[in-house]
This record gives sequence, structure tokens and C-alpha cells, in this order.
Amino acid sequence: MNYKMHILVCGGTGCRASASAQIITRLEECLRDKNLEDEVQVIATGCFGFCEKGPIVKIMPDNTFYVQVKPDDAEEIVNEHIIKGRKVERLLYKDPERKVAVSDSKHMGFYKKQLRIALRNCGFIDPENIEEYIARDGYSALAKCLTEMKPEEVIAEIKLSGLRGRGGAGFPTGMKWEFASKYQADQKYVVCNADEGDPGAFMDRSIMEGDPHSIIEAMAICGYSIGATKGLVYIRAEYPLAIHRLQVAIKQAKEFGLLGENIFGTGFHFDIEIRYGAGAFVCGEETALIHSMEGQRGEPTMKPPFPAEAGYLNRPTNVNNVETLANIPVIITRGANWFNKIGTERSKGTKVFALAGKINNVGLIEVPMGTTLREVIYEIGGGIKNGKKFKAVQTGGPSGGCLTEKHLDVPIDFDNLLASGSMMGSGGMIVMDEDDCMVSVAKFYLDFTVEESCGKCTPCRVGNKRLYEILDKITQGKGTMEDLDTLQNLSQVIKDTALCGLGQTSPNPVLSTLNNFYDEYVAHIRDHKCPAGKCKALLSFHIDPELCIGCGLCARNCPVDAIVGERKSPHFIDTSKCIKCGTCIEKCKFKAISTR
Amino acid sequence: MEKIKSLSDLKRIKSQVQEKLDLREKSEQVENLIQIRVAMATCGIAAGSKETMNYFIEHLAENGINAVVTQTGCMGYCYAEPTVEITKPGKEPIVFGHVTPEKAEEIIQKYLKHDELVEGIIPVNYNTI
Amino acid sequence: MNENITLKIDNREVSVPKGTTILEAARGMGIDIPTLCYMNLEGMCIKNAPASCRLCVVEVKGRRNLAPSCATRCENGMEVHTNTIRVLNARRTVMELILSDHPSDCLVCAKSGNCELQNAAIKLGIREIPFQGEQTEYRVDLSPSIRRDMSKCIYCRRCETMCNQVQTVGALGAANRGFGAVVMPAFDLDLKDTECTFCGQCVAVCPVGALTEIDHTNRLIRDLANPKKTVIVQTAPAVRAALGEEFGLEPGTSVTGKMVAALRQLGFAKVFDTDFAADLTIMEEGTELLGRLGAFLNGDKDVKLPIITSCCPGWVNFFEKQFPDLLDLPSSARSPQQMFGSIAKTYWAEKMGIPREDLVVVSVMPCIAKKFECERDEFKTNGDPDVNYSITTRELASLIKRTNINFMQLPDEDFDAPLGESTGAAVIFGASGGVMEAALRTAYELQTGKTLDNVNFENVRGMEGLKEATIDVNGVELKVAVAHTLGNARKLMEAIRAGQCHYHAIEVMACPGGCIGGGGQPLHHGNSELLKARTRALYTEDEGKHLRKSHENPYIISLYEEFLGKPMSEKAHHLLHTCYFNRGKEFIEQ
Amino acid sequence: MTQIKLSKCKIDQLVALCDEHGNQPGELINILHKAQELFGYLPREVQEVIARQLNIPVSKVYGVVTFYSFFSMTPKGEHPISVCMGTACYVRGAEKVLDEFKRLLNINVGETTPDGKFSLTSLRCVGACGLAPVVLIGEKVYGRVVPGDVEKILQEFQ
Repeated sequence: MNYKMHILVCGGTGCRASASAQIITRLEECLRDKNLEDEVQVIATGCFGFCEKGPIVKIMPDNTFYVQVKPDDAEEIVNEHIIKGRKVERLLYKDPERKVAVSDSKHMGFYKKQLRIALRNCGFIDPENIEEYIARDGYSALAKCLTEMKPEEVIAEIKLSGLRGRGGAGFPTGMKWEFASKYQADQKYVVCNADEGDPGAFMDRSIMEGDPHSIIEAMAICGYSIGATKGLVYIRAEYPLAIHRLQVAIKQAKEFGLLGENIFGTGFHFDIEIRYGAGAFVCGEETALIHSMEGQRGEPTMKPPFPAEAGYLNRPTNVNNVETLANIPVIITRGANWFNKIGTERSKGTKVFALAGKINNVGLIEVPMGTTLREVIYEIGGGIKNGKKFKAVQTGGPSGGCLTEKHLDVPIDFDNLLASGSMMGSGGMIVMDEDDCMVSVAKFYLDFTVEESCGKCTPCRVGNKRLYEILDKITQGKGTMEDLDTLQNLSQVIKDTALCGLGQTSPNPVLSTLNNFYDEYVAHIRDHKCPAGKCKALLSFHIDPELCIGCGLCARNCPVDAIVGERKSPHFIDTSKCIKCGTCIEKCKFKAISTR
Repeated sequence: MEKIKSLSDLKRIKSQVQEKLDLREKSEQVENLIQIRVAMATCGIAAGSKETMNYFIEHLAENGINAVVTQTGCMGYCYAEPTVEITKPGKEPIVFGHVTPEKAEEIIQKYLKHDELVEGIIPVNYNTI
Repeated sequence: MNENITLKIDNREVSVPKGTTILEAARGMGIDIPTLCYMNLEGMCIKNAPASCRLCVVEVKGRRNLAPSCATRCENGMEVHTNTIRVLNARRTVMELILSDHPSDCLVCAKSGNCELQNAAIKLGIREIPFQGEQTEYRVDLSPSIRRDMSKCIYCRRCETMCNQVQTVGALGAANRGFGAVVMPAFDLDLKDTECTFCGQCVAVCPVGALTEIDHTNRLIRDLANPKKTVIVQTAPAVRAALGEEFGLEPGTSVTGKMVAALRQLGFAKVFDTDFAADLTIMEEGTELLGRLGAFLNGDKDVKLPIITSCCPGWVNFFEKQFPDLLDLPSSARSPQQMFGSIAKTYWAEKMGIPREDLVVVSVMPCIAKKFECERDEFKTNGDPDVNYSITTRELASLIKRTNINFMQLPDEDFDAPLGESTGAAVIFGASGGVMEAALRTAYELQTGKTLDNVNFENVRGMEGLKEATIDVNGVELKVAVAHTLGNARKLMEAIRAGQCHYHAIEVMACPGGCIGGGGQPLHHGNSELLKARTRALYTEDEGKHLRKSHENPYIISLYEEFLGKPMSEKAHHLLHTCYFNRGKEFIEQ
Repeated sequence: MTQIKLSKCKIDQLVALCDEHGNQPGELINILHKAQELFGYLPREVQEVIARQLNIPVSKVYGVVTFYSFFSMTPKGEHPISVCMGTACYVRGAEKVLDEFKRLLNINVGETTPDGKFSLTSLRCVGACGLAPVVLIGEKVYGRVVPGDVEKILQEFQ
């Protein structure tokens, strides 16, 4: 059979909750009544990212987009739209500003919360084929710079765009370039920081894997602006595919004459080499990164001198992160004034986030600055997994903090996140639900920092270790109320005195959870209870004999044979054997097992 | 390999390539290619996109389908890897998620041959420049 | 260049040259900011300012975080506060953190009373450590010279700076990361199995008790108390220029007479002077120099030049490990310590009728490598070392204090004869350039037969790392160079290896400033003025000496007449010279 | 004299490797990466040869090797197991999975089983957050792992 039309019904979690399954059933019934089941196919799809107006129904091939559809609307859709070809006006999306109905989803791009600038080519082009990049305007920005613009004009354009570094602290990129351009030296360097170390963030990897030429082009543009002829990409060795794609791209660019001598016949030379990281989060800090590229331990040093003055091999060096660079070619081709209209007053453009954790649509998203957390989590992310309650979202990785319900409507930008007690960081966004213990989350991040600290300065080397130990004590139920004061003071001193950005931000997960979830800390200490049921030392597993039907699934899956019981009669957990792994809870279909 | 020596070289190559791609994407002719893009970033590969891509390459011809299979980067739908975008001539691109070899077979038999959609469609929910 | 910066520190305006740090500016104003990792031997290019301990933080108006004053340069209009509540709280917390990972065994720690960590803790008024938790623990590594207990390491990395930047030895380096970060040899090997030269500069700068010398004081007390043993002592020239510091005397006060008196009170049978052996060294080494030079001038193409001094045991270890291809360059003359031991246990023992096994020769040295030198097999007869063991200046001070000797009230006494007599040439052995100057005084006169008008060779004196001079010896231009610190020595050795060295003679001392800056001296705590004062003390003593040329020492003359014959004689060769071994790494292919 | 023993072919390979990088101390990390590819790990002998070739103290090589988690001084197991401990995997229960591996193999993170079959490491984000928690055994990726799966997974390699 060959379907002539398709009816797409959103099967995302949000829409499913509002009866999309029933809509499908009703649509199919109506089609069968009219003997159209062989010509029109009804199918459930993934989330449209517009849950607020769900359930969504889309008719193909004409791209008609119906919102807030009810099961009872099925008949009208089939009779009017499918049979008579007349759109059901009342179900069309109405533009809230212009008050007109929009029928074709192609013209209603604004339902799409995402705007892909840095990710513009990811998932579109074959990253190992330079021609596809060129076909999508690739290298035209470099051409424009080299043939039409002076270096200082390029810098002025980047400054005007308002682009800020996407690696963490959000330093204005144009200013950075300007600093580097002002120092004179026999050799200068452009470094791409691809040492993405934040656990749970992978946008840089995706860009390098999906669009490596954009990085090469941007580095060459930077080189031209600051007077550097050498570029270095410092990339994690754990990213073999990204390395491969980058190597292929560099080779192709050289073959095409877009890297190397006399690019575009302008006399500008630029070459790129790859340097490998070796597993050290601190090497994301630019001075540490530079030392690592020099073959040394990746320990940060005091700034000043800044890399712009004395960086790689003591030469002026400009370090930018991958996502920052990915924005550069677009700013040049479309102009700073196009770019700086996107975003908020002090944070321009878009930001890529790696959405993960207890969220339905785990993935990589790119939204204009100023989008709210609520839009990101509930519309793009499709809400919380398994219908659980939202508890917190952690942004900024180990340097960031946990934001709560009350922050959901804060427009995301560098300054707002900072003011809310977190930070942009590289763009990891981990969503947590009611089952996540915030003390444990803080402990998790501190564990990370302790492991990744270079150990050079006292506050980070010893201070974070002590923070971790206190948090551990609390999760064991052995904490005291004085410990909370100690956590607070120690965190403050570490922030105040640590040498580099890693140390200065490392207490943020502690401070933000202390601020937002103080009661949860107190519960661990005073009541020896973990409200989320996560802290092993504070809980025991029990089977409710009322609910247990004796299927034995839990006993079969228990890794330590701690569950015993006759078939078809309630089972028991031998708490002396139980390792509290939680497998039984996951396996039990009757919700008979719980923790206390 | 021809070196790009000037701005006009770049423009020329760009229009050549674009023509080639447009031909591939927009032509109305029946014998025209179907384009299959497989997201081959680390997350995709970890979820098995290599097998998926190979499956398409190996089984399209035997089903008499004229298609070109290319790799591409991350589409962003990590929860639904492996993801595949299929553009049939004259039609909207459709992204399928969780495309295992079994799913790939289903797509070949149903969508590619008969325009019948299969479960697992991911609506594109972003604008790109 | 001479631009000045004006800023305010603790509400007082101050003007400093551009590039000055807040710490330097504050200290210049008499504001004492506590430091731990920071060390700056001014004028010697030895600096450790990693800004890592964070004890010296201050508040700079307008900055989000506190700034480490040791590494923050002054800027115009800066407003700095060194003592706000925020600063004091941060310093206290940082100190508590350091202490929480440091053993609290001060009562039995070698550094107690002279420990920079202890002093800082006292200054900050730490009364308790609010943090419990894991402490890093490491095994104790005992080498012939150095006791290494990294459980006490506070990761200031001064030792790493000395071992790598200054000495270019690279035995110690930072390893691991995070809480486990520590300075240690590769693979945590014993120091004796590494490139370590036992120069002791790591010990000299360690602010805590992580790196200390191997202590022989108790062994010495037992020997002194043993009626069957005759225990004699020799003291190196640099000791007398620094010992007084341990008793509160002004740096640069020479305490030769009091030191001799104290040693006598301690119970040594004889108090001799290594300076005697220094004069002997000049006789041997000077003769060797002239011999090689003469052969060279007579057209001998195979003669090995430059000749390099071999008095410094750290330096000897260095070239045996790092330059095994150049072992034929250094003089074969033993160090003064070993020449003394050899003569004491042969010539003097025979003369006194003391059986070798009953004679204990102890040396007091500014040096830690000397302990290792005593244990070298080349310097043993039937397993009995020529010098039984050596103690440092610091150990001697500790012994004097322990035995209730009131050092300040001791009368000045003279060394015993015959091994106690020395010339000014021997005294200056303790300062960089001193051996070269002494050798030149003698070589010139022996070669030319003329008397030197001016015995002072100013060109080879001072704190500069590399010094050179050209001396006209009967129409021959004698080119000499002097290096102190092994890093400077390496530069010369690499030039020699590359065939780019035109010197005839080179003096090398491993420690900054020569022996006066030795690893066994009273701790300088980063004050280079101390080293300069000690140097001055030696040159002053030299000037005051009646005899200032080694070959004029009457006891040396009689030693040759009675016992050795002449310099470089077969007997001298046997007793006063040595040979060197390749102690580098050998790669065995299997 | 300290003796360092190593088979001739290994020394030759290392020397060639260092030569390729111009024996530049700045290339140390790149050389270590290649050496680890060659030998699987970086034992003392290998570090000593590299130090000699680059003319740097071996303590410096050791300092770099022990700084970066990617470098290992112990041989990996026949089947190296890596449990992703990125945040996404952590909140989805990676710690419990790791604990189960530890329990069943009776080794800690960073160790290898006595029979040399398995080694266990935790790593930070492989970027497959959609599959969290993720376990890698050799090249093979296991997604959405729960503690109950661990025994089955290990059995595949028995």
C-alpha cells in the first residue's frame, strides 16, 4: 500500500498525559469508517517540543499543525481536512501577537524554541566532506576577512557582536582578541580549547564531530586578527572520533589551500596542529592548558601575566573554546548586528546545552540566551522522566550550582545564572527529580573536584578534600549541625583564596545546595534520614507483604540473594545480606518494595 | 585536489557543490536518490549507529532502492540514538529515532518502499540558520 | 624602566618601582605578611613564588577574590588591606587546612623550633584544628645524607625549585595530583637510587621537617663517651662563618675561637682544622693543574683540560651521574675532608701511636653531601672509613646547646697542632671562587717563581653564578671560570661537551655562594643577605691571616718533607687522590 | 650504577618514537600517548628511556604520567571495564553499577583482577548521556545498565 497522507500525533510524555493515545484510536476509527485506512496513516511521534500547547497533531504532506487537540476532534479532522481538504480553523495555532491562525508549521518557526547557530551544520553535513561545508557558506567568512577586512575591523566586529566565551566565565571574546593583538612577538598562537572536561557536557565534542571545519575557519580568522600564523587544538584524548574528524578536516583544508601558505592568495599563512589532553579537568583552565601543551603537568599559574601576553612557549596566545569559535564564521558572514539582536542585553547569541539526567528528551539543544529554564526543561526537554516531580537543575558542572523551582522562569544568561548562585559553565544541564538527594549530589561534585584538583594550592588540595569528607559524614548520618557552619565558612574561604577558576568555583555545588536545600541537610543530620532515599547508610529495604504477590522477580534479580520467600507468597529481604543496590525496586512491577 | 587560490575560486567551488547537492535533494525525477543521513557522533556510534549505517548500505540495493547514505554529526536527540534522517525526493526530511538494524529493515520495507511511516519519528524542533 | 607605582597598603601610601609585588612593598613598609611557599634569595636568581600556599592573601579593593601578595604586582591606585577580618579568617582557615594534613609530632620533629610552618601557626594563633580527615602518609626514606619524610610535606615545592631550576638535578619532582600531590623522586625511589647528588639544597629550603639531614649527633655522643676511642674533629672553613647565627650572633660573625673551645669542651681529643687539608689540596691540585697546563703548552694534544676542582662532594656526585663521559677532567685530588681523614689515620695516627681501629675522625661540615662522601668505598681502608662520619653546622649547634655549653661566654681558643694550622687561602675555600683564588695564588708562584703583588683575585669573588678571569702567568694567558650551583656547572659542562669551552681551570661548588650556603648550614629562610655576610666573614679572616698562600703553610711543608715526599708523589697519589666512576643509568637490552 | 632492563626491540621502538617527535621535551605528552598505545601501559623502564631520549629528568616524566588520569603504570586487563561516572550517568545510578562490578570482581577502581582478565576504571562522561548509565568493556558499549545486569555482562567474557 502507498499512503497518500500521514497524520502525526505527538506521543511525547506531555501529550501522552493529555490523551494522545485516545486521539490516535479515534482518528483510526474515523478513517476506518470512511474506508481511508489504506490511504491515510496515523502514527505517534516523539515530542514536538511544544508541550504547552499539546497534544499536537500534524498533517502531512501539507504541514498543517493542530494544537490542543482532543479525542473528540478526530472526527472533524478526518471529515473536514482529510476528506474535504479544508483546514480546521479552530484547532490551528494562533499567533499570540498577530492573532492570526498559522496553518503551515513551516511558517511557525517560533514554536521552535531552539535556534541553532553553533550547531548549524551538525546533523546536516557530512563532517568528513569539506565540499558540504563550503556549500553551506563555509570558508566564506574567512574569505571575507582576508579580502575585505583589516584585522582590527574583524576584532571590532567580534566586539560589536557581544560574543562572550562559551567555556565558562563568559569573558568577551573580542576583548580577548584585542589583548592578544596588541602584544608584539616573533610568533603568536591561536589555541582552541577542546578539553571538554565537565562531566555531562558534550557540545564541544559534537561540534567537532559534526562540523570541524567551522573551528578551523574560526581559528584562521582569529589568527588573522591577532597576527598569529599557528593554531593549536588542545583536545581530550578520550575523543577519538572528534580527533579523527578534525584530522580529516585539517587535511582537507590544507588540500584545498584553506590552510597553509598564502590563503586566498592574500599572503596570509595559517596552520593548525593537534595537541592531546590526557585526562585532567583542570586543563580546561587556560594557563593549565598551555602548560599541558608544553608537555608539563597541567597546573595553573597566576594571572597576570595573561596568555595574551605570555602564553604558549611564552608567546602571546589567544585561547577560545570550541563553541565560541563555532559562532565566529556566522558573525562575520551575517554581521555583528544580526548576532547581537539575538539573546539578552549582556549575553548575546545562543547557548548550547547538554540536557541530561531525569528528563525525557536527553540531548543537545541550542537556545537563544534569555530562554527560561522552564522552556528548556518542559518544552524542549519534554519534562521530567517517569512523571516524577522536578527538584533541581544543575548547571555549570562542578563549578556551578543547583537551581530550583523558583529559578525556572529566570531567563538564562551569564549574569542571571551567576546571580542565582550557579553559572553558565560549559553548558551541562542535569535535571534532577524527587529521588535525587542533594547532599549526595554536592558530594558527587566534590568527589569530582577532589579527584581533578591539580593539588597546587592549599584551599583546593586540602580544602575540597575536607568539604568532601564532611559531606560524606553527613550522608552517613554522622554529621553535626556545626558541620554546616564549617561547610559554609570553608566554602567561602576556598572561593576567596583558591588559585584558579576550578578551585574558586568548586564549592558552588555545596553553597547552592546549602542555600536551596538546607532542610535536606538538616534531615540527614538531625533525623538521620535521607528524604530522597538515596543515602545507603540511612535507609533499609522492605517488601510490603500486602503488595507482594510472590512473583519472585526481585529474588531472581537480587545480586546477593538477599531476598527469600515461597513462590506466590510475600517475600522478605535479609537486611544483613542486602547491599542496597536498588535492583529489586526497579524490577518489582507491583511497587511492593520501598526504602525507609 | 584543486587548490582554492582566491575568493572567486571559493565561490565557484561553492556553486558547483551546491548544484550537486541540490540535484541530490530537490529533483522531482522518479529515479532520483533518496538521501539517508545517519548521525554518527560518539553518542550515536555508542548506541550502534555504525551497524545501522552498514545495514542501510548493505540492504538498499537488494531492495531495489536508489539511495545515498551519508554520515553526519549529532542531531541532538541523544535519547533516541541511533537517529537517521531520511529525505525522499520532493518530501520533507523525516528523522527517525532508535533506528536499530531491525528498525532500519522496517523503514526500508515500509517508508522507503511504500511511504508508510513507522513508529519513532522525531519532529524537528529547532530552527537553524 | 624606572617607573614608579603609587598605591595604598593598610591606608598608608607607598611608592614602589614597577614590578614590585604587594608582599615586597608591604615588607618594605614593615608590614609582615606571613608566607610559606614563597622564597626569594635576592640577587641570586633563586626564587620560588608559585602562589600556592595562599597564606599571604590580602584584600585588594575591587577584586572579587583575595589576592596572593607574593605574586600580585602593585598597580597604580591599588588599595590593599593586609589585616581585615576576611583576610585573617582566610589565613586562619588555610593554615588549619595545612595543619589538618600534617602530623602533629612537633615535639619530636627535627625542625621543631626552626620550622616555618610552626612559626606561622604560632603567629596566626592556631589553637585547634577543626578539620578531621585523611592525612597523606608516606614511608620514610633514609639515604646516607638525607632523611625524607613526605608525610610532613606541605607542597610548597621549594625543594623542587632547588633540585630542578637551580641545581638541574631533577631527582625530586611533583608527582600525582590533588590531595595526593607530593614532591618525590620518580617512582618514589630511594634518593640514593636517583640522580640525587645529596647537595642538600632541598634540605636547606624545606620549611618543615619533610627533608632533613641524617643526624649523627647521638652516634657522636656515644663515641665521645667511649674511653677506648680517640675522637678527633676537623672543621670546614664555612662552619665558623655561620655557627654564630645559631646563638643569636649577627650574621657574618666569625666564631672560630669559640667553636674550637666548644669542641674541646664536648670532649674531642684533638680539634683540628679542615683548612689544613685545604692547603694540602691546593698543593696537590695546583701541581696537577700546572702539570696538565705544562703538558698542553708543550704540545701534548691528549692532555685533558680544563681541570675542574673536586672538593665539593655534591659536584662530584653530579658529574659522576650526569657527565660520566667527562670523568677525566676533574682533578683527581680528594676533597679536603678526605685528605684530612687520610692523613689523620696514617701520618698523624702513626705519629701518635694510635691504632687505626681506635681512632674516630669526625668532621663538622656546612654540607650534607659530606655524609655520603664519608661512606664512599674509595675512602675506606679494610672497611674502615678515613672519616668516620660528618656532622653539619646545625648538628654541632644542637650538640652545644644540648650539653649546656654557654657558647657566648666561651673564650677563644686555637686549633691543635699540627693539623690545625692553615693559611688564608684555605679559609676562603668556603666561598664560591675561594678554591680557584687559593689555587691561583699558589700556582702562580710555583710556576713563575715570583711573588704575587696582590693575592686578591676579585674577579672570581661574589654571588654571580658564573665568573671568569684571565691571569697572565709568565706570558701564558691562564683562563679560569668559577661556577656555583649545579645548574651553572651544567652550563659549563655542556659547553665542554660541545667543544666550546676555552677555560684551563674551573671551580665548581654545588651550593649557592659556595659552602657558606651549604645544605648543612643554619637555615637562611630565604634571606640572601645572610649568605653575603658569611662570605664577607671568610674574606675578612683571610685578610687577617699572616700566611695567605697554601704553599707557605709550615706544617704542609713539613708534612711533605716527613711523609709524602712531594706533591703528586706515589704516596700522595695513594693517600690524597682518587678516581671517579660512572654512576649514570645503564640501559641493559635483553 | 642503576640498571634499567628492557628488551632491545622495545628500546628501539621507543627511540624511534622519540625521534619522530624530534626528541622535544614539549612533545612529552604526545610521546607518552603513543608509548601507551604501544605497550598498553607506561612501566618505569619505558619512562626511563623516554627521559633519556628527551634529556629530561625521569622525575619529570613520572610527574606528568601521574598527573594525567589517561596514563597508567599498571597493565590493563584483557577486558578493560570503564564505568562512566559523568553526572548524567551518576544521577541515573552509575555508582551502584560500579559498586556491583567492584563486588563481583573483588577489585577496586584502578585495579586489575589477579588473572589479568578484567580491569576496572571509572571515567568522566563518554558523551553517551542518552544511554546513561553507560559501561564500556573494551570497545563494546553497554547502555542503561542496572546492577542486576552486571553479572550477565561479565559472563559474556568468561
